[in-house]
Amino acid sequence: MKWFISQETIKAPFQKILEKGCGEKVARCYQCGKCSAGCPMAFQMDYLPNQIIRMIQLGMEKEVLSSKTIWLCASCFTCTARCPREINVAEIMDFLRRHAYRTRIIPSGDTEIPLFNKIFLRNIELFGRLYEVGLIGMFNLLSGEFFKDFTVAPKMFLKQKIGIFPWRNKNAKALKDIFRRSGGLEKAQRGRLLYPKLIFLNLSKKFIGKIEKLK
Amino acid sequence: MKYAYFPGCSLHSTAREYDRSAKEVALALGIELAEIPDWICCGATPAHITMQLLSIALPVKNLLLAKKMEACEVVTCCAACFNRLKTANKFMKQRGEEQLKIEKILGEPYRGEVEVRHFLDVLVNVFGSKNLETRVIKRLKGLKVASYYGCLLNRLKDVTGLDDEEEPRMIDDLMEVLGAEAVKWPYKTECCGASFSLTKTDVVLKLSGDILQMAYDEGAQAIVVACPMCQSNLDIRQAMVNKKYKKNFNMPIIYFTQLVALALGVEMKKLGFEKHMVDPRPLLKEKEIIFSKA
Amino acid sequence: MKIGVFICHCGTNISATVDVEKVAQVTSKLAKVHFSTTYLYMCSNPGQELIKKAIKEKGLDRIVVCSCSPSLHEKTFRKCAEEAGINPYLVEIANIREHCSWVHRDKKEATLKAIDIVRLAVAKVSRDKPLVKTYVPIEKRVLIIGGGISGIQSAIDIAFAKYPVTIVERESSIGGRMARFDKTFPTLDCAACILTPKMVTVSQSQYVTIYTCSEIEEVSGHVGDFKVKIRKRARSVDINKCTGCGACYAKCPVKVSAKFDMNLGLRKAIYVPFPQAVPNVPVIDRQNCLWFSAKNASGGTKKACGLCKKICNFGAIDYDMQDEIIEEKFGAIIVATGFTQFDHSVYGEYGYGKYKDVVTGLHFERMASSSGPTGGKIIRPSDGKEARDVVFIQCVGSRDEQKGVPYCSRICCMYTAKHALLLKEHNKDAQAYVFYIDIRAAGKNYEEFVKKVQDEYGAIYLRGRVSRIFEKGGKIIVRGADTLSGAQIEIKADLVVLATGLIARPETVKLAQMLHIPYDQNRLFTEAHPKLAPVETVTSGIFLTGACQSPKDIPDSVATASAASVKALGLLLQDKLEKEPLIAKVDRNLCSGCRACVVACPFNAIDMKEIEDRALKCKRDVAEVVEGVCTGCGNCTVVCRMSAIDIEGFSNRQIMEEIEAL
Amino acid sequence: MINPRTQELKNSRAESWEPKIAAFLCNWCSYAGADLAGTSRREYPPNIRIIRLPCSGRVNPLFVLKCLMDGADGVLIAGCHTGDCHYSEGNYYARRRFAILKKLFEFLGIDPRRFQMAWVSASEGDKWVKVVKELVEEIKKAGPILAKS
Repeated sequence: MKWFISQETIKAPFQKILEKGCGEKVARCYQCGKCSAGCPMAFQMDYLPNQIIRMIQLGMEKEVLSSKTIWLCASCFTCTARCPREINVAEIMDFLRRHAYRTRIIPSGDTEIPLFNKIFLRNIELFGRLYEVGLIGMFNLLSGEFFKDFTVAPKMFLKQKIGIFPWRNKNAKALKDIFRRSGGLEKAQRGRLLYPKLIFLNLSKKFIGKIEKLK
Repeated sequence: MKYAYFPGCSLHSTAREYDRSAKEVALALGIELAEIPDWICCGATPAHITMQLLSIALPVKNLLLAKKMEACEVVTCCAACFNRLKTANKFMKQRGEEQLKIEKILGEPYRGEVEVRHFLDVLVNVFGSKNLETRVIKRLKGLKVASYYGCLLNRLKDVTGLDDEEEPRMIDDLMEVLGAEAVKWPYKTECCGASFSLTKTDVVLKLSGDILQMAYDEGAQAIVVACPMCQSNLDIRQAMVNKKYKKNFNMPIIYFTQLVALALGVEMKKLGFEKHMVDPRPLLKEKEIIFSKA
Repeated sequence: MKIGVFICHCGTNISATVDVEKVAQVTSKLAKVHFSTTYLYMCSNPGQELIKKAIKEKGLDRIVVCSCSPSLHEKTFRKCAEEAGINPYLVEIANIREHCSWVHRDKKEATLKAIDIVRLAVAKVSRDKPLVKTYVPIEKRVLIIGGGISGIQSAIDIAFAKYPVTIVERESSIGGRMARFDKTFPTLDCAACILTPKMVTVSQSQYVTIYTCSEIEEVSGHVGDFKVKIRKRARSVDINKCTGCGACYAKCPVKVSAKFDMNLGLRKAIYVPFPQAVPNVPVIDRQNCLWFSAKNASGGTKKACGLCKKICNFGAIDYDMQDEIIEEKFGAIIVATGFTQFDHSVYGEYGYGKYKDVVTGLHFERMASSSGPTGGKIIRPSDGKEARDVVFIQCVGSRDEQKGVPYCSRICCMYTAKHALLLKEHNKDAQAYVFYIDIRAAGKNYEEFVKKVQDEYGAIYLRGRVSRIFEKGGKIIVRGADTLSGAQIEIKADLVVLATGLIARPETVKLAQMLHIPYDQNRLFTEAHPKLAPVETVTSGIFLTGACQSPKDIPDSVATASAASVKALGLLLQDKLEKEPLIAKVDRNLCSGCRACVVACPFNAIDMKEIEDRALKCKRDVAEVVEGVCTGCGNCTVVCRMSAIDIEGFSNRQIMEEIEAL
Repeated sequence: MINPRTQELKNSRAESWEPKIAAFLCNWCSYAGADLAGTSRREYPPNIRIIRLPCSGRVNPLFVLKCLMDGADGVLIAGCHTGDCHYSEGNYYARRRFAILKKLFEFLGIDPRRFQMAWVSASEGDKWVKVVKELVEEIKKAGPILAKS
């Protein structure tokens, strides 16, 4: 990667938006790497958490938002708990994901997680409480993994771990309002909860993968 | 002792046995749990990843419902719900623009009047381990368990304020009160992958596999948990871990409430052991904690 | 009254944000101000000449210098005024740099504020009174608190100039931290070999008195005349009779873990901490000694041991020895109390200090020492086996605002490199892994030393902090990161050595309050000026050396020790000591003799004196200030209901005048 | 503080009013702390006028009254932290006098926000800046004092 640094890139609004959005000052980070050292998901990441912070310091907005790392954060808060500079790294990751949704920069590789979050929230908006069958069905359909967890599901039904019918929310309207208003105040692009580009990317990737396997 | 009870989505589906056993424990100890009517999902991890205001508004909505019940304390069993409720409550105790936005979204004022507690906290700190010890009828002798706290129960400390972030002792001490042996192991607060169960199953298998391996190596016969997400990752995914990593784990993942209930002499049938993917009953029988007749 | 106002540009330090010409113009119009001018550097020689010239030519009788903080140049300008023939106490400083130009950005606002500051100073100077300096005698002896390498070096330097010096050391031997080290970086001198000659020099000098097992109890007085109470704890061994033969500790039946060896080895209940101890006289650890525990346990009915007393041919053992309080007077005090190690048990992720095989650098030093508890073997304290894979973690407690201290402890990079080298020297099969954030090797031959450790001794340096340490299967699992390769690192180690930072000793606050010297938020003593007065404190006559001021390595400690002794000697060389006349003064006519000031004075500097009142034709008591004792704090002025007592230089009229000028 | 010109003065000063605050600083801790803020170039509002004293215990309650009567909108006393006084106990005297004086002010109907005390050591340049910023904010809220006609 080559990155041209100038006053413009360093003073880009990204850092200010970040500071306002999550109250964390990334400039405080002195790159000790303790966050990366303890991260349970780091082995899957394309950039380590400390590298993400560094990239923010250098103003690399697009690169950060399209990284896999921000979506792979499990929000376990290990990094935050141990950071010697008292930076809430997990909160920064949260912010980056919210910002990615807002700016609609989609990670180049894995799209399942951004998709899942949106399906999950849509599920809550519709039913008030999590409706597992709906969630899993919808997710499998849109992510292109139609038969994922097909062996587990029947057992779950038998053991009454998941119900077939959703719970009926008596206050459906109030709930809808909460979603609508928070979405509006946060400019969360809620209308495009499940935008086609994301789904298309996912499906095509899965199919290409399958075809390559066949070869 | 009367509490508003917030079960959370998991306890009404994948973790029914947790819900049931918690209620049994409460009944046996005279702790009254009144379920919040028409509670809604707390938003879990996807909410705070997607919309910050929503991730506060959903838990606060539930706290408002609890406030209407005239309850001053809400109890939940789910570590994830606990963390979200506690975070939201702490957030609302401050005053600023963001808090006003939340009140606007909900159409009602809220200033963090209701306190949030985890059922473990109620049991250990409010009811008291000492009191509990006197009520134990069936000591869980010979049972060696690894107590697994996961991420969300104790992190961050200034949010949950429950126990130590790195070396929590609450469940360990509770197990020792019940007569079981809590093994020393380093993975008490390692992450199991939690919310990636569906999206990144491979990762969850690796992380859960590591945890199971560590518990096995340190001599545990079962893992005790206080979080339905941890339980489902370690229990439901255990067969897949065995398949993928060619292991033979047969490690029951038991909720602490189930063990407390057993020790208090609650009938085994009421505790939903049959719902576990890895059946804990053979182990409990072997240790003569339950008998086949029961 | 003709007041002159002199405004300094301080290069651009002041003039960049304060329009100095405007300040001069406005202030020249103030009442009583006769002359006002600006200059680029008022403190420079030409600047001072300018002031002198103006005083003479314009006939000024008091001046205001508008420049930096009075702590920097008040003395300069007082002297300048004196040379020009006006009383040095008719000078006031208007601080328009630290309190104005450096803290504001807006030129208009800053200029207005500067004018106000000058107005205040003009108001004050108009009420200044000419004062005469007083002189006090000097007690020509120096007290050194702490007998580590800093204290020893200071004592040697002062004794060389043939002035008497006293070392007060808490432990039973001088030597301090350095006595525990094996080798020293970067030259790998043996610490004992270079320290012992100095310890012997000190002990043999006729000018040096050493009080071991002793602590400072109370300090009063002031520069030239400090009165110090020293508590000499009962050693239970008569230092004059003991020959250091060692028969007593050879026979003592009690074994306890040795603090000097970081509890890695054992010592007896009567012991010398290390073979080269000075004085080479044992001490009885009364907590563990059988004679004392028997006496305390059952009122003397249990059979007491008493073996050491029996064996001693010189009758040096004295079980009945009591603590002793010594009172002495000193002209100057050098504080050399050193540091303590950061306690890593606050780190849950590193096992709360519970893992036996996770040790600190000082443990490593004792293990590496051939006269140490392991005879120079680097072992795992848990099972005594030799350590092969050793992980070193730097910045433990240092540079950590969450759990430790914010500063860099300065020496850990170097001592860790030294440890990595020593490890390889002691065990050819061993491998060192060093987790670091930055390598700070700024010192003569320091960087070369680190490079040598990396190149020739094969130490693997990993750039990153460690997030978690835990035990598994008899090994210590270390989870860190290497941010240079972007990889998580996991090492199965035999031994983990934490480079714990240097922090202030917990008792420093108590000592600072006794000595009236300031300390910072990290409880390190504060020097008078970070660059220009690094070994002085704001309390004159008290000097700092070594790590009690900030973390220092041995070369720096020795350098500051010599610097502090030069400062102390400079003081002792004076015949008598100049004292600022800014002290309390009583107007006998107004004093009603109520004694409120006598009670309020923190220094007992006010006595009552009977005088003959001629107006009332009777005798009455009035307050009188003891000039040598008064420090000029001004607490007496507030309690005086007659306003009879006042502080010269900060008098009620001066302050009121300032307030009116607000 | 009653004055016939109260309202008039209020109006005339309202738009561009900036509070003027008198600060009594002890020479050893707080004055040095304020110096440190300067040396480290920490910016703070220019409303404060510093009067150097040997010790916070030198502050006579009369000084404070005089400041408020002469048109200062607020008064600050800053000294060494408790226990750290260069003169052993001067700041304890100051603290006691402050407590009583503050009570008296409340009784007199003077906004207690106008009179404050802070502990700033020689190494706390940052704290000094914080103290000044907060004080200026508070006094701004309290509004102009209207004693001086």
